[in-house]
Amino acid sequence: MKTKQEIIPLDFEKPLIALSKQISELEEKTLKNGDSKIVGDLKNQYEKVKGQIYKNLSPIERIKIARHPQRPYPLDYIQAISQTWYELHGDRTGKDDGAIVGGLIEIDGQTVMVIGTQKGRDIKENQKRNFGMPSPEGYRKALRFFYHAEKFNFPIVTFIDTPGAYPGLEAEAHNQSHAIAMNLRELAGLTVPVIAVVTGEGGSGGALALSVANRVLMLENSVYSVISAEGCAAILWRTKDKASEAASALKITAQDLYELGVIDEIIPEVEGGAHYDHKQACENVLNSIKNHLRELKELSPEELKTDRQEKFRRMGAFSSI
Amino acid sequence: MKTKQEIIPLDFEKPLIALSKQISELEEKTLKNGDSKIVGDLKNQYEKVKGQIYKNLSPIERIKIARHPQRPYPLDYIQAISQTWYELHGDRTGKDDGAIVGGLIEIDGQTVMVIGTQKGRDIKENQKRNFGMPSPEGYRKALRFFYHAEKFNFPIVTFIDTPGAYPGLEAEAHNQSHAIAMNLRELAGLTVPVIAVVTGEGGSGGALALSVANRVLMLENSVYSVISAEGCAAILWRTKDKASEAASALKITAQDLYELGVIDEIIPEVEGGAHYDHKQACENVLNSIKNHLRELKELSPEELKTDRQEKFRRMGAFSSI
Amino acid sequence: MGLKDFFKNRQLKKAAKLAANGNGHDLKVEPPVCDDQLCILWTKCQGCNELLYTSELKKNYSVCKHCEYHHRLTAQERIDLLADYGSFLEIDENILPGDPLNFKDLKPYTVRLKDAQKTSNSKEAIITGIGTINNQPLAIGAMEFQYIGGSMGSVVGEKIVRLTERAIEKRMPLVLVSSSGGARMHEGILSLMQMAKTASTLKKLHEEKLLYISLLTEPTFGGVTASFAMLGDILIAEPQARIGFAGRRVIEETIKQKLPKDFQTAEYLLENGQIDLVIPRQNLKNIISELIRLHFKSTKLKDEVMPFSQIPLFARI
Amino acid sequence: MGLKDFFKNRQLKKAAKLAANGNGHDLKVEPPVCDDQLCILWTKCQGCNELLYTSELKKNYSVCKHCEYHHRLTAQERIDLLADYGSFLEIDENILPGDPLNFKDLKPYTVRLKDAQKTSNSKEAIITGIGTINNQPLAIGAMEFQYIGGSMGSVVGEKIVRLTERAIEKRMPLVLVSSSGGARMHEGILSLMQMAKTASTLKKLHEEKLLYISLLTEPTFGGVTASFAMLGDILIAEPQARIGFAGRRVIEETIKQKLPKDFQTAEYLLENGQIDLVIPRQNLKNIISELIRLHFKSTKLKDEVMPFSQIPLFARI
Ligand SMILES: [Zn+2]
Ligand SMILES: [Zn+2]
Repeated sequence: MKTKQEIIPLDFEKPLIALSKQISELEEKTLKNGDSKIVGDLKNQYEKVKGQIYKNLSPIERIKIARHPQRPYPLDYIQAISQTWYELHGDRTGKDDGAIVGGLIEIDGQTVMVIGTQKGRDIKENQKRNFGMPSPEGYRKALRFFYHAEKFNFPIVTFIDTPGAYPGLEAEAHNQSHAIAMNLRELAGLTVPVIAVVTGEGGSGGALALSVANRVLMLENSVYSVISAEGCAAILWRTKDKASEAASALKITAQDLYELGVIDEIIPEVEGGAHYDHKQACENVLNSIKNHLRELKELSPEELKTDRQEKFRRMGAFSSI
Repeated sequence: MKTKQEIIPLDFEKPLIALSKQISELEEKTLKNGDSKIVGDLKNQYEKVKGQIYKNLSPIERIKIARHPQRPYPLDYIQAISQTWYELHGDRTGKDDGAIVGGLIEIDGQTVMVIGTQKGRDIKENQKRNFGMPSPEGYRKALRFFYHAEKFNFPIVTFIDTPGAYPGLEAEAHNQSHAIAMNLRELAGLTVPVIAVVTGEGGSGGALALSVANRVLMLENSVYSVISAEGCAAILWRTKDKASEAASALKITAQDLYELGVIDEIIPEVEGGAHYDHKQACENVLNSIKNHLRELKELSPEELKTDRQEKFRRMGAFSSI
Repeated sequence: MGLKDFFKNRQLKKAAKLAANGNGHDLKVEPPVCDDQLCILWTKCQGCNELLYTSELKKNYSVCKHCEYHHRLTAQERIDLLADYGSFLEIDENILPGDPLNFKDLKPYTVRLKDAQKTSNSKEAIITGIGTINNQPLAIGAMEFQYIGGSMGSVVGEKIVRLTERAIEKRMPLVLVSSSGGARMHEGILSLMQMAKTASTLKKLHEEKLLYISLLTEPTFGGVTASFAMLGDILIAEPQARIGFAGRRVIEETIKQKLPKDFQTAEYLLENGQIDLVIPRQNLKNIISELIRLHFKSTKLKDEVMPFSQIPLFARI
Repeated sequence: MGLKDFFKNRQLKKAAKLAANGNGHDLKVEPPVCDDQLCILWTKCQGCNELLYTSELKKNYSVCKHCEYHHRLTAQERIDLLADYGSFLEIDENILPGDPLNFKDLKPYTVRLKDAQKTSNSKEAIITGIGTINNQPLAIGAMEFQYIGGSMGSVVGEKIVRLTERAIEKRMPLVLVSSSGGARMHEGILSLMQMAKTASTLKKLHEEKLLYISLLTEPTFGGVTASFAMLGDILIAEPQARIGFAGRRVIEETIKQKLPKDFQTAEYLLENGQIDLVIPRQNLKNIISELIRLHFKSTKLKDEVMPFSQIPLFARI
């Protein structure tokens, strides 16, 4: 994603494409005719439509942005926010899961262990990255990085963009459940700062396994959910066509989750989504991480651990007679 | 090995077999003839030959006894020395290696974590046990048991009878080296008593991975070596036929290792080897373990750890100018 | 319509009804065959289809005497199976579900909750409390699959956490019996958070060096397996119980191939190194009790905690 | 006899001679082609068989400019590669091998030791010491494969342990460069014990939260891989280096099948999740130095140890 690419439009953006095309055509004509009033009107209309579309994005539209193939992926953020980047590899027991990346970067002169799920940009890379769906070995690779960070007192920053943990034969045979459960438990016990950033799709347990953090941040158009909208619709509405309804009911947007008290901050994106401006997205993410790191630096190791445990201890809604 | 089986003789025991047969034949005759002088002489000769054979066992003969297919195996000891026996299973990540067994027993009213390598008695069992050659998953299963014991303050007793760690494609792919190395390091860090008992073959790193113990005990006819006699002969003498020379040169018997200061006690066997009397072997092993457990009970957790680390710190022979 | 057809028909109707309740995974819902006067006497075995005397089946721990199929137990039956008679004291029974998302699919969540309470005769998908097992104290929780597929929402998470905290406070062993389709999606992200919440509290228990035995029963899937259920010091499953992360259908759709028949059974998990033991139901109590005895002896020695016999167990609940 | 044949002939003779020295594993011994006046100018690449100017090859870190084959370095060359010029101070150079077993095969061990000292121009199979890497202190050890196949006997173990203890004492990072056929069988069980001895001391280093980088080079096998070499916080290998537990021939004999060509190469290990990085030789120093910089910044912050710049490094050796 280094060269400037043309942005692939999403379906709900089509009115804008049409308008934009109309404007271009008219502008060409008006250069000859000298009449620019209509162009001006169209441009105003464009801005109005744009505002309507982007200010009122529905949850299912957010999902589409979150899954946009040109959206910045964890490795894009990692490489943009630090000059230093030493990727580390492997679970030490038989696999280097490409769906999980991790290594060392520097933020504010401090060494940081960074871990992310990673999708591929093309078929070949997706073979390696398994479309961002980690295997148990990937979670164990991440666990190894957690322990490394704990040993050397490195803060941990995770980037999450995954449809979920891989549901496969080998993944079950190698105990996907245990791999995820161990990460939940061990993240809860760390004495270093942990910050999780949901950058795209936060897919259920597969996302949570990297997100038991002191601070959980979400990009404005990212989503985070217990089940995919399609999966939920198929089960509860008995048809995948109701994904939009399910997306709304599940409360999966950054705004929803912020209001539910599950996340700590919404990181803004440019209008239309982070894929329109990678640089701005990376800058916003870096600034947010820096702020949280500075705040967490004030806590002692024991306080960091307690803070994280108490944060998740409070999660839930119930009544008690 | 519950029913009384006929003992399969080893090659160096053949003179005894011949004599014994002669005696039986003569005894049958003498019952008729009344002349028992010759039988008495033969019996004296038998005892003399027997003494000569068993008192002067060469290292290669010890190896043969150590590998005797009727020798008691770790599970035989485990089940004999404790009424309680809860076997636990699995490395939690994809395999339950049959070459490693482990679980909970009671000794002197104390819960003990027991771990052993295990050979099979027949072809079918050997498929499961892989002839007692553990895979990396087996060592990780053992490591899980070490941690379990550490958590619950259980002393650890290991029983070793293995040709060595399995040299296979998958074993390498799953990082046999790392699995062994981790066990060496983590055993060294435990704060519970660790006792290792070499009951048969102590095969190189594959045996050591269960033997970084406060006390290392060896059955009288067991062997413990950096390389198999055959392997050593093939490399240094360039022929496996020199296994006997290699066995002698390598100093692999309990007596040799005791003199080298590498092991702490030799547990006696009945004449001919433990396979002649399982019950006695188990009794001797239990008594020895009990004594060492009682002694180690006097040490604090920190002392237990230091004791083990210093024990291995001292190993080695070199000169320092 | 013969008796068998009659049962089958009932079963299908019931299955359809339960499926509408929805649990997060594609488990075949096996309704209890007996739920009214007509079939109180007889129960059809879900393993071999034999008709069994209900009273005999119950006496045999709901295990079929022909095929040893372990029929699902209610949470209360599970407690009765493991805790000494009369020893169990339920805690936190008045923690009740809310509807934080105002969730509504074909039916509002609040209605589903009421239905579930009625169907399962249980206030939520778990019962927790304190009791003894062969005279040794324990903190125990058992899930109720009949309650929205045993799904884990905020109440299940909170009750497990409170039980765990109590186990820590009283230095008791913890036993959790799981039976669940996974997270309760009607509570959205909050149900997902229960995974982190329970695992996080179990980290404390772990650091306190207290024993946690997890008993996995038919079926245990999704966010329950991938959190507290897999974090036991010792993992035990009942024979033939299906246990996994993703459901069979999801996996088959993903990998486009049929899975082996024994995939995700207790026996498969044992073979694949994922659990310690597969124990038939009739032996469960004694084996769990023995494991507790073996572990608590030594913990006492090391940490010099008060011996269990001296803890005034029910006095301070 | 052309030049190529001449080299080949020499190579074979040398190989036979070295093989007689014996190392515990079935590695193809690759002797240095240049060892006398006749071939000082030229070296034949062991990767692509090209003839290379020796001086040019050395300047390129003994990496072939045609095929990038990384020729084996001596321990001293390795130190020179990684430690800043003039900074290295050898320690424990006078720990010398004994013959605890009075070992004799076709030749006495004592004779082998003398031969090895001559062949390798080294007192034992490892050099250890203290130095700096891009001005940061480090404890470093490098193995000498020419010395009985870099085999680990009592001296190697003792020197690694003393180096590790010094790293702990001075709170320095530890870098060990391995190249070994495994344990030194001529010292019998005592060579095996060096695995436990080094691993045990590395446990202390680990608990002290000090960085240990293990660099695995062609070839690293057996008891060396299965002890200290695999215990690094970060594991780095040189391209194409063969690293494993059992030797290829032993495995092929055991499993009765041919192994893939890339089996046990650095690249294979990376693919199989066993190492962190494969780094070409010319980048090694800077990357190791960067990794040390990244780790020691934070350790200081947490443990408030004396900053490295203030440690009078050589003053207290
Ligand atoms: Zn049945
Ligand atoms: Zn070349």
